[in-house]
Amino acid sequence: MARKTSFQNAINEAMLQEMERDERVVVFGEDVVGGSGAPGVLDAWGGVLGVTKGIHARFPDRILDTPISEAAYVGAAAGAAASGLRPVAELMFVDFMGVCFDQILNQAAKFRYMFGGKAVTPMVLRTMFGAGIRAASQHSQALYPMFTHVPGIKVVVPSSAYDAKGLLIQSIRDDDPVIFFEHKALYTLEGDVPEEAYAIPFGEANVVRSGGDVTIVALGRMVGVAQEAAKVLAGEGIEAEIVDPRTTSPLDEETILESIEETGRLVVVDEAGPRCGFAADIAALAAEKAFGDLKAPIRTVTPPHTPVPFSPVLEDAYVPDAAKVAAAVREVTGAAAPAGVA
Amino acid sequence: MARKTSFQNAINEAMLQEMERDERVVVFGEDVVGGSGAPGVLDAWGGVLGVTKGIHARFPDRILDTPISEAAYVGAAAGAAASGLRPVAELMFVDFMGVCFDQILNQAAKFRYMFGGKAVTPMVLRTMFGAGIRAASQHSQALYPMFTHVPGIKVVVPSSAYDAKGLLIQSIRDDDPVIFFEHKALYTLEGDVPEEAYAIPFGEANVVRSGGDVTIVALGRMVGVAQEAAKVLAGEGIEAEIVDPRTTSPLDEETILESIEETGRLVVVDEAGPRCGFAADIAALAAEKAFGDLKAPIRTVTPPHTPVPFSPVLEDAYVPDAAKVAAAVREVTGAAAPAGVA
Amino acid sequence: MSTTTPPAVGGLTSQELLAGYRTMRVIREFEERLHREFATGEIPGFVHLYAGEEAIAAGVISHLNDDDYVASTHRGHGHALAKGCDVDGMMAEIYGRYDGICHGKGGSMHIADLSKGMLGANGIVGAGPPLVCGVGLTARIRKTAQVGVSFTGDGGSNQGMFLESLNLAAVWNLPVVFVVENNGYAEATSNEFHSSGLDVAKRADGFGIPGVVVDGHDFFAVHEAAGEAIGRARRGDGPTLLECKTNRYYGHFEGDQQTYRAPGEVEELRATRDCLDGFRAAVTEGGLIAAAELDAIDAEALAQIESSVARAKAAAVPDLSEVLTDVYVDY
Amino acid sequence: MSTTTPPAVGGLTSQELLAGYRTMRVIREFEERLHREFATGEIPGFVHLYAGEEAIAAGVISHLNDDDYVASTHRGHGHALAKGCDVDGMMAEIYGRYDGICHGKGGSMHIADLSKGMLGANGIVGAGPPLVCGVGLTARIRKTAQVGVSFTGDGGSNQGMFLESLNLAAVWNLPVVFVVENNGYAEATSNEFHSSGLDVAKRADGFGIPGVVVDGHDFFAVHEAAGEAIGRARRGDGPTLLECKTNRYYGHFEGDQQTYRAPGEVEELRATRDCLDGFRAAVTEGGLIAAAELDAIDAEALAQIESSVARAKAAAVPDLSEVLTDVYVDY
Ligand SMILES: Cc1ncc(C[n+]2csc(CCOP(=O)(O)OP(=O)(O)O)c2C)c(N)n1
Ligand SMILES: Cc1ncc(C[n+]2csc(CCOP(=O)(O)OP(=O)(O)O)c2C)c(N)n1
Ligand SMILES: [Mg+2]
Ligand SMILES: [Mg+2]
Repeated sequence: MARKTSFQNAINEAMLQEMERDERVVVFGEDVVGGSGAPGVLDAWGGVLGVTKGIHARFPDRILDTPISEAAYVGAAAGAAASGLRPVAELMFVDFMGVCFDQILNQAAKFRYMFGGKAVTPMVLRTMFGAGIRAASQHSQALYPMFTHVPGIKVVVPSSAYDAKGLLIQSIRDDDPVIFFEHKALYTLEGDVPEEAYAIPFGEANVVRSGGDVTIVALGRMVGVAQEAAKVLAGEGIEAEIVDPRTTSPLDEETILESIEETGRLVVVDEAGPRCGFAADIAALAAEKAFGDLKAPIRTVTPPHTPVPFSPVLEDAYVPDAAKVAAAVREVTGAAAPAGVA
Repeated sequence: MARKTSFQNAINEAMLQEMERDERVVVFGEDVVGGSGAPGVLDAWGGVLGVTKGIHARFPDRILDTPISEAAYVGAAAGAAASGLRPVAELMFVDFMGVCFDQILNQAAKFRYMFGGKAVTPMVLRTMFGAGIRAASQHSQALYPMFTHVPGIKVVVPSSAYDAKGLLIQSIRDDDPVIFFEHKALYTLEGDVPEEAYAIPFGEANVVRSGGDVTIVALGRMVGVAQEAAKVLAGEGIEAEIVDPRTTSPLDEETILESIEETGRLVVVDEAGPRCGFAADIAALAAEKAFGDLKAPIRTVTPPHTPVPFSPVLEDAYVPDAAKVAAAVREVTGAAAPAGVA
Repeated sequence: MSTTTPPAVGGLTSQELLAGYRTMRVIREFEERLHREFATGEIPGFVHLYAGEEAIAAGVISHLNDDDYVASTHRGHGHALAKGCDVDGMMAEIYGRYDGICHGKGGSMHIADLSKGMLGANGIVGAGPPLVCGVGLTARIRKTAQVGVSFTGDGGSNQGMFLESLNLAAVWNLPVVFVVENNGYAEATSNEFHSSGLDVAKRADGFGIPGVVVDGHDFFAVHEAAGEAIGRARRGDGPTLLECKTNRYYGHFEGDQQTYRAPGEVEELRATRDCLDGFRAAVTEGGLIAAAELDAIDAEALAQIESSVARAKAAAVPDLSEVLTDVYVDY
Repeated sequence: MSTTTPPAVGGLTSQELLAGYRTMRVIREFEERLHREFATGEIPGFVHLYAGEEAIAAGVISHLNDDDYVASTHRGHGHALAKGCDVDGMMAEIYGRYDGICHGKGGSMHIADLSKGMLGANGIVGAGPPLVCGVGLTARIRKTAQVGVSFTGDGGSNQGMFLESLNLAAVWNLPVVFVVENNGYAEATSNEFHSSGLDVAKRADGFGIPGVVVDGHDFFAVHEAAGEAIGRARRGDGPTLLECKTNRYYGHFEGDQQTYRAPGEVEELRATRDCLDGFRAAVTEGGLIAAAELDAIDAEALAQIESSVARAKAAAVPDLSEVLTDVYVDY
C-alpha cells in the first residue's frame, strides 16, 4: 500500500524495516541517537536532521552514537561487515570524506579484489550532500564523482522518496560496499511510497519522462530541475526525455544509450563539479558509444569549477537551474529562445 | 646548459635551486631526510626512493622528517603557506590521500574562495603515483582525477625529466596550492635538462609529436606509451599527434581542441580509472566543444574499473600499452590492423 | 603621565581588564543578537553561537599579536572578534553581504582575516590543529616569536587530525597552543560518552607535552594559564594542551532544542557560572573598576552590535559575477 | 591417556610450547628464505620482513581461535602464518601465482584469509585498528566471545586512525586488543624522533584504557600479557593497548641498506635478543623440552619452506581474465 510520505521518512522506514528483517543490520554515526551520556532525553536528535529518529526506541542495542572519529567508525563498518554484520554507518556530510576516505578507498572497496574474491563487505555509508541550504563550501559538496571513480564500491543517488526507500533497502541487502547519497534539500520532498519493503535493483535507470527530442540525464535533486525545464520546453514544442541513472556505479549505460539513439541529442545536468565529474562521464560515454546517433554537440550543465559560495544569491547562481537546462536544450535542438528568455 | 639527467634528479634539482633562491621554501615529509633520531647516518634515505637525497646536506634546517601523520603535516603545509612559507610537502604515495584529504579538499583548496580572495596558499604537495612496479592495489593508483575535480588546487603530471624540473619550479613559485604527481616508473627516465632554473607555465600543453590523422591526448607515463604507439602507426601510414596537457588543472583546452580541429579524431590514453576519470574529462570536452570537427567516435584507452592487481602478468594487462593505443587509433581512423596484429 | 602602577587582578592592568571585559561583552552581545535575528529567518545557513564561552577567547587571545595566528572552529565568532576581526564585516558576512569580511562567500563557518592572524572559523571538526602546526613551523623557520593557537571542542578532540597534531607539534617542538573548549557536548553527545568523561588534557601526557585544565568560565584563570602556555611557546619550549571547562548557553546550532540537556541546566549555568558576571564581581568588589565603567562598555557594545546589524541588513548582496572569482590567484 | 600434568613454562603445556616454537620457527624460515629469494630478483614488489619480531605474532595469536580476527600491517607475514594461513598459499601469493592465497592479486602486502580470521596485511599504515573495532562490534552485537586484534608499528601509532580507534573501542567497550610492535623505527625514522621516544602504551591513559609494555623478544612475556588483554576483552571488560618492544633484523623493506642504524646493531641483537634462542634456552635449561624436539621442528620448518618455494616457483600465473574478476560480488 503506497501513501504519500517524505524522502526522509522513506529512508527512515527502509532502515527500520531492514533492521526488523535482518538482525545483522546495525546503525551508527554521530548523533544518530543523540543524547548518549547526556542528562536529558535519549534519541534527542535521531541524526542531525532527524533521519534516524525513532530507531533507538525500536532497536536500542543496534544503533550507536560515535565519537567524532570518522576514520575509526567508517573503518569499523568495514571490519564489522567483513566479520558478519551489515552495518549502515552515517557520514553526516559527504564533505567530511577527507578524514575517513582511506577506509573506503583502500579498505572496504578493495578487500574483495585484493583478497582474490574471498571477502564480502556488505556495508552502507549513508551521507548527506548538495547545495541549496546555505551551508557554505564545506557542507554543500556533491563529491559522488570521486566515489564513482573508485572500483569496488557502488554509488547510489536517489531523486525521489520512492527511490530512496527502494534503493536504500537494496543497499542494505547488497553484498558490496555502497555509498548512499542523500540530498539534504530533498528530505521534505513527498512522494508515493509503498508501506511494505521493496528493493530497486542497482544499475537500472529510471526514465522519469519520455520525449523524442532530447535526452536529459540527471541525478538526485537535478531530476526535479530537469523536470521543471522539461515542462517549460514542452510549452515550446520540445519534448525532453529525462533519464535518472539512480546509481552512478553501476551505471545503466544501455538505457542512456537507447534514449540517445531515439533523440540524437544529449544534455547532462549535474550538481557535482565539471572537471572529471559525472556529467563528463556521461558525455564521454555518449561520445564513445553513441557518436553515430548524435545530431548535435553534447551539452553539460554543471556548477562552475568553484567551491560552493555561502551567500544565497551566489549559491543560487552556482547550482544549475531549470533556465540553464532549458537554454542548453534549446542550443542542442537548435530552437530559438522564446521571447523574454535570454 | 642542458645535459642528460634523470626525471628523479630533475626533481631533486628543482627543489635545491628553489630553496637556494627563496628561503621560504621548506621541504618535509616521511623520511625525506631519513634517519632522524637514529644512531646511524642522517640523510640515510632522502625519501623512500631517494628523490630528496642531498637536500639535508645543503639546507639542514629547511628539510624535516615527519611522523606518519599525513593529516597533521599536510595541514601544516597549508598553515605554513598561509602564514608565509612556501612548503613543499611530500605524500609518499598518492594512495595515502585518504588519510589527509580534508586538508587539501576543504582547507588549502578553499581558503582563497571562502575567505573572499584574501588568502594565498602557496604550497606544493609532491606525491608518487602509478602502476608498473608491482606495488599492488594500495600503492599503484593514479587518482589525479579526484584532485582535478577539486576547485582551488592545481594538478601537475609531468611526463619527462625536462617537464618535471620546469613544472616543479613553477609549482613552487606558484601562489596557489599545487599537487605534483610523480610517476614512480619514470624516475630513471633520462632526458635533456638545463642546469639552470626554468619554469614551465601551467595550462600549456606540449605537442609531443605532430601528425594530421589523429589526436592522442596522454599524460605522465602514458606519453611514452603513446609515442611507442605512434611509431608503430607511422609505419602503417597513420600520423598521430600527441598532446600532453602537463597540467590537468588548469587544462589547456585550446591546444587540444586545435589539434582535433586538424585531425578530426581523438584517442585519450590515461592511466587513471575510466569512471569520472581524466580520459572521460577530455572526451567530454571534445564532445561539447569540438563536436563539429569529429569524424569518428572518441576512443578512451584506460585501465578497467578494477583495483590494480599485484601479479606482474595481471598488472601488465591492467595498464594501457602501445598495442591497445594503436588498436584504438586504427579503430577511429578506420584503418585495418596490419597482418599479425589482433 | 602617571607614575603609579594601575590596579590589577592577576597581574592585569586596568586597561587590560577593561579590554578583556569589552571583548567578552562584544562577543556576548553579538551572539545574543544573532540568536534573536536567526529566529526571524533572515540569517541563512548554520549558526553556532559562542555565548557562555567568552572567557576563553578573551583570556587566551589577549596574549596574542596581529602576527600570531588563530585557527578556529565552527563556533568561531568569539575567536574572530577577540582576534580583532571587524565587527561590521563579520555581521555582514553572516548575512551574506558583499561588505562581509569574506565578501559573503564564507558565512558564519568561514569567517577569516589573515591580516589579523585569523586563519578561519572551520566547518571541519579538528581541522585547525594541523594548520597551527604550520604556523608554528613558519615561526620556527623564520626564527620569529610568533605563536599559533588552535581551538578545538571536546568532541573535536576525538578527531585524528587533532591527536596527530599534538605529536607533530611535540616532535617538531613548535610554538603552538592547543586550546580545547570542553563544553561537555559534541552536538547532542555528552563528553561522558564520547571521551569516557575523561579530561582531554590527559591525552597530552602520551605525547610528552604539558596538559593543563582550567576553569573556562573564569577569565583570570584562563588568562593566566594561557599566558604560561603562550610564553612557553614563544620561548621555544614547545606546545601545550590547554583544556578549558566551559558551557554553551544555546543549542549546538540555532534551531537545536537541547532536549538532551537536563531541564534547567542552562538557566542554572547562566545564574551561577556566567563569565561576565564573575568578572564584574571580581573587579568591582575590590574596587579595581567602577561598575559604571563596565556599564559604559555594555552600552557601547550594545550600540556597536545594533549598528552592525543595521548596516548588514542594509548592505548589498554580492554581484553574481562573484561566484567565479577568488578560486585561484592565477589560473 | 596420561593423568600427569605436562610440564609448563608460564602455565603452558609442552604442546603449547612446541606450537609456539613452531610458529616462530616457520615465520623465521619463511622470512630468511624470502630475504635470499628477493635478492635473486624473482620476487616482485615490496617485501617487508618480520624476522626478529616472531615472539609477538606467536605469543599473541596463540590465544586466538579461527573466529577471532587479526588486522595486520605491511609487515604481515608473521601474523598471517601465526593465524593459520596456508604456508604454500602465502608463498605462491608473494610470487604472484594463481595458487596464491589471494590468487596473486594481493601480494605480500595484502595477504588475507577470512576463513582463518586473517583480515589482511595492509599497505596503509594505521588502517587496521578501525577494522578490529568493527570486529569487536560484531562480537558485541552478536554476543559472541570473539576478539579482534590489530597490529600496528611504533610509526603507525602516530596515525590518526590508530589514535581514534583507541577511543572508539573504549567508548563502545569493545573486545579488542591493540598490539603495538615497537621495533624502534618507522622506515628510517627512529622512535626517539617520531614519538619523542616515549612509550606508545602511555597514550592509552588518555583514553582510559590499560596500556601495557612488554618485552617483545620474550615469547613468555608476550604470551602472558596478551593472555590477560585478550581475556579482558573476552570477558567484556574492554580494550587494551599492548606495546611490545622489539627489533627487526632486516631493512624496512628488502633493498633497504639500513645505514640509519648503528654499525653492528643488528648483529648484536641477533646474538643477544633473539626470540628463538631465548625460547630454546628457557625450555631446554629446565629440561622441559628436549633440544632434539626443537631441532626436529627446525628441520620440518626448513623443509616446509623449501617445498613452498619450489611449489610457488612452479605454479602457474593467473589467467589474464583475472584482472576483471572479484571487483564486486555482483555488478
Ligand atoms: C569532521 C567533521 N565531523 C563532523 C562534523 C559535524 N559537527 C560539527 S560540530 C560537531 C560537534 C563538535 O563538538 P565539539 O568539538 O565539542 O565543539 P562544540 O560544538 O561543542 O563547540 C559535529 C559533530 C564536522 N563538522 N566535521
Ligand atoms: C598512511 C601511510 N603512510 C605512510 C606509509 C609508508 N610506510 C609504509 S611502512 C612505514 C613505516 C611504518 O613504521 P612502523 O609503523 O613502525 O612499522 P614497521 O615498518 O617498523 O614494522 C611507512 C611510513 C603507508 N604505507 N601508509
Ligand atoms: Mg563541545
Ligand atoms: Mg616500527
